[in-house]
Amino acid sequence: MALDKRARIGARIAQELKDGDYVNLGIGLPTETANHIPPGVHVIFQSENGIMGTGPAPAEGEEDQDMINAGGGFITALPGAAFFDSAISFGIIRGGHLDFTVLGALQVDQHGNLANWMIPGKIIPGMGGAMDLVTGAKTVIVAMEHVDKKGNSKVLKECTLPLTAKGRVSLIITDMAVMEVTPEGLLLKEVSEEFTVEDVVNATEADLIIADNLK
Amino acid sequence: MALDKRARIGARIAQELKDGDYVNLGIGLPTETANHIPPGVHVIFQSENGIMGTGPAPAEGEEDQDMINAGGGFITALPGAAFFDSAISFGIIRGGHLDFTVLGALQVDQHGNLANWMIPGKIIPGMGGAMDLVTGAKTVIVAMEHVDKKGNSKVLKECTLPLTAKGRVSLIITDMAVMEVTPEGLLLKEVSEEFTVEDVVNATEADLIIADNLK
Amino acid sequence: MFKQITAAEAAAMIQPHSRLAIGGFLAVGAPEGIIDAIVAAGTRDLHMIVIASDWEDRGVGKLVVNHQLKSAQVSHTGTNREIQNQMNSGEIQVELVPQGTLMERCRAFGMGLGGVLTPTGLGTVVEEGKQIINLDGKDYILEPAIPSDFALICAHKADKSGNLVFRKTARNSNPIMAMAGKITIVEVDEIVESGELDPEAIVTPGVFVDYIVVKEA
Amino acid sequence: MFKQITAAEAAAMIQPHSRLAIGGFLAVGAPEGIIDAIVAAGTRDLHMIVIASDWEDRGVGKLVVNHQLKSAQVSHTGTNREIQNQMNSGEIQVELVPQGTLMERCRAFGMGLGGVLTPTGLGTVVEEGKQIINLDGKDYILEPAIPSDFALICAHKADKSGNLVFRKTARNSNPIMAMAGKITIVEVDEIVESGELDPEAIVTPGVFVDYIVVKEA
Repeated sequence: MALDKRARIGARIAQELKDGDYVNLGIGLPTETANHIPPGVHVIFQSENGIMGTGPAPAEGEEDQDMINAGGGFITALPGAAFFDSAISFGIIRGGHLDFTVLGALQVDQHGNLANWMIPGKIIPGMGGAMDLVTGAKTVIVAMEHVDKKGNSKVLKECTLPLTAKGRVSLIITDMAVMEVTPEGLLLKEVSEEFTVEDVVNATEADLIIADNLK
Repeated sequence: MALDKRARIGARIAQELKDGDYVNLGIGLPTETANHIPPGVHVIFQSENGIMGTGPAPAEGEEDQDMINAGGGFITALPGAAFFDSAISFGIIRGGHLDFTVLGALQVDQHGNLANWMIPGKIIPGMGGAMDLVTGAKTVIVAMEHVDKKGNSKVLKECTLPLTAKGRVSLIITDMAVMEVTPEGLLLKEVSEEFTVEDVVNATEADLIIADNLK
Repeated sequence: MFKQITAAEAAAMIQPHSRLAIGGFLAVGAPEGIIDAIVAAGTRDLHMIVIASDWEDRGVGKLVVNHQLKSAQVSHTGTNREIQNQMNSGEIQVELVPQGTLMERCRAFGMGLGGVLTPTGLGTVVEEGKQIINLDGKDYILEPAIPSDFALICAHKADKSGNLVFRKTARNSNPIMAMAGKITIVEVDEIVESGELDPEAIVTPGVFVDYIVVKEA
Repeated sequence: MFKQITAAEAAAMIQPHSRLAIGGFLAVGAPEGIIDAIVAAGTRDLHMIVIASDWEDRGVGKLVVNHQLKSAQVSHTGTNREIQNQMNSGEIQVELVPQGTLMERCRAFGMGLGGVLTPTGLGTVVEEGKQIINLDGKDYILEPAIPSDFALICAHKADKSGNLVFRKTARNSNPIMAMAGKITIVEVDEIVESGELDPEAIVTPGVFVDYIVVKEA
């Protein structure tokens, strides 16, 4: 994905976060969020291997071999950070103490189902912490490209890949649109500048309800 | 119970403990054990509220209000002591990481059943940590007077009071005798100096197997 | 992130029928200031989840003496004659829970688990009315998570990120109860700057903490 | 109380079909010295319980590459192509376990619990073949404790009482796995005198530790 697209998605996710929120960002695109937190908003980031209060990546040569995030990247700790074991870390997640998790997706559907951990017969990397994150976080945001490399919609009526969790996604933020999972169905709330509503509808296999106050 | 009787029971229990053992002593008579650990034997005592490595009671005026054992008495900590929360403390207990627990009893029976936490209609103080201790410790020793205040045997064929745990007692040490719970029944192994085997048998409702090498 | 409030403000959040998971053991590590404020507020029909019912004049025993409890889940009541009287008269409904089981049931709620399987209590009155699960030939009691509306705990110090450290055996159930409430209120001796507590020595991370009351001198 | 041994002595205790609960995450906090010794010993048909299968040349990945594993319970294999190959060829049987569930199942074994009830995995392949328990209208998967013969973990320092402290995110699963083995073997940077570690900052009490290997410089 082009850098500006990634940045735009990250910036849009960041708008959802409030001062004091506890947030876990998945590997890849979701990490872009951290670069766009508005001034004055203090958000605390968890890495599920066992830290609350991660800081930016260390300068080259400053890496500490014992300081990594859940993606294996080197991190730093901010003042007020705490280390804990992975059971407590997942207790934070599963117990609903985390305000947001932002995760990538292979597929997401209009019922809030998410598939992001395996493609049968191709690659089975394992679910890692994703199932717990999607099951437990107060709000689950999916960040992804709207269509796959072949141009097929990743926003579906029903996921066809093995699920990560059922009915837990609240918000889907893609390069094309922002969609909210509601009891009535998938609500198209925002369309990116370079696309029309029609573009989004055509690129989306799921049924979309167009919001009255569409932006 | 007379002081010398208490001391004798405590000293006999202490003989069971090996260097490096982790031990939890119940309230009352079992605490006598700590006064009789042989020289050269280093035993580590737990208090289940959340410390491993308790030391002797503090001198008067040296009490720390935040340093108590499970009986509410003031304690000290030895070098190498560790504090932990009560969930970990009971994980140590339930998970079989404790070598010995020594507990008092209202009744114990020849199947290794123990009743030590309530008398229906009279007093219901609650089981506290006793059920976990008896269920989880590798070896459960009961320390008590052989008969109750009315002279009735506390060593029974079957406990009549509500149980603390089923079939978990290994060794019963009283002012009169030492008895081991074996698959064949209750084995009388030692008789105190001032009593005869007949005295013990008469004072015991349970069936006793007299050990070949009775002391 | 937590908000700093007074003990009276903490007590004012608590309503009749609130379920309170309270830290401390035999009044050591009990949030005495918050308990006193609840006594002062006089809120009744409360449910209490705590290891022991403490003494008549210390710890949660004061809530008992002031007749503010309708029910309780505790493992030990032996140090408080008043709760024994109220149990006998039927004023308070008490579920006696083995101490280790109580810790796991509270922890389970805080950690989003439905419950745990434990051997503790098998063959005793504790198993009555409960589901017994056999796994690989071994029986376990299914012990469900204990939900609570408020966790009321006591810590030694907090930092401005809400991280907590405890002091000696006053730690006891406090880190567990800290996770076990929908809303967690902590009474501390003092609040220090973020970064002043060793991040390796923090026992309860601030994410579990909603409100902090600084103990009055 | 623990006994100090060498990595080779640790490896020699491990037999074919031993079940190993191994600490570390993506090779950070992995007991590399003990792993190397197991590679050198060449013991096969092992069962591995670990968060992630690490890299081909770091952490538990080395056991995979050396074809020493018959089966594994892991949450993530994506960083190790060799385990993917062995999964596809049927050489290794892998149960994929959600990371939080894996931690609770290992902890349960160490704490004498038969298992836990978790919502994680409901409606996914994880629930297949498992008992679903409904409590108060909510479904949970019954996840049994995972037994292990040996816990192999890595800590920063031990004291002579076996108490352990960890370093930063190298803590990860180590304190959990420390409780999860019938026999726990710890690799540490150094052993200090009892009393040198702050008793409030000890993460794993020595009661869980059976053997200690001091990391070779």
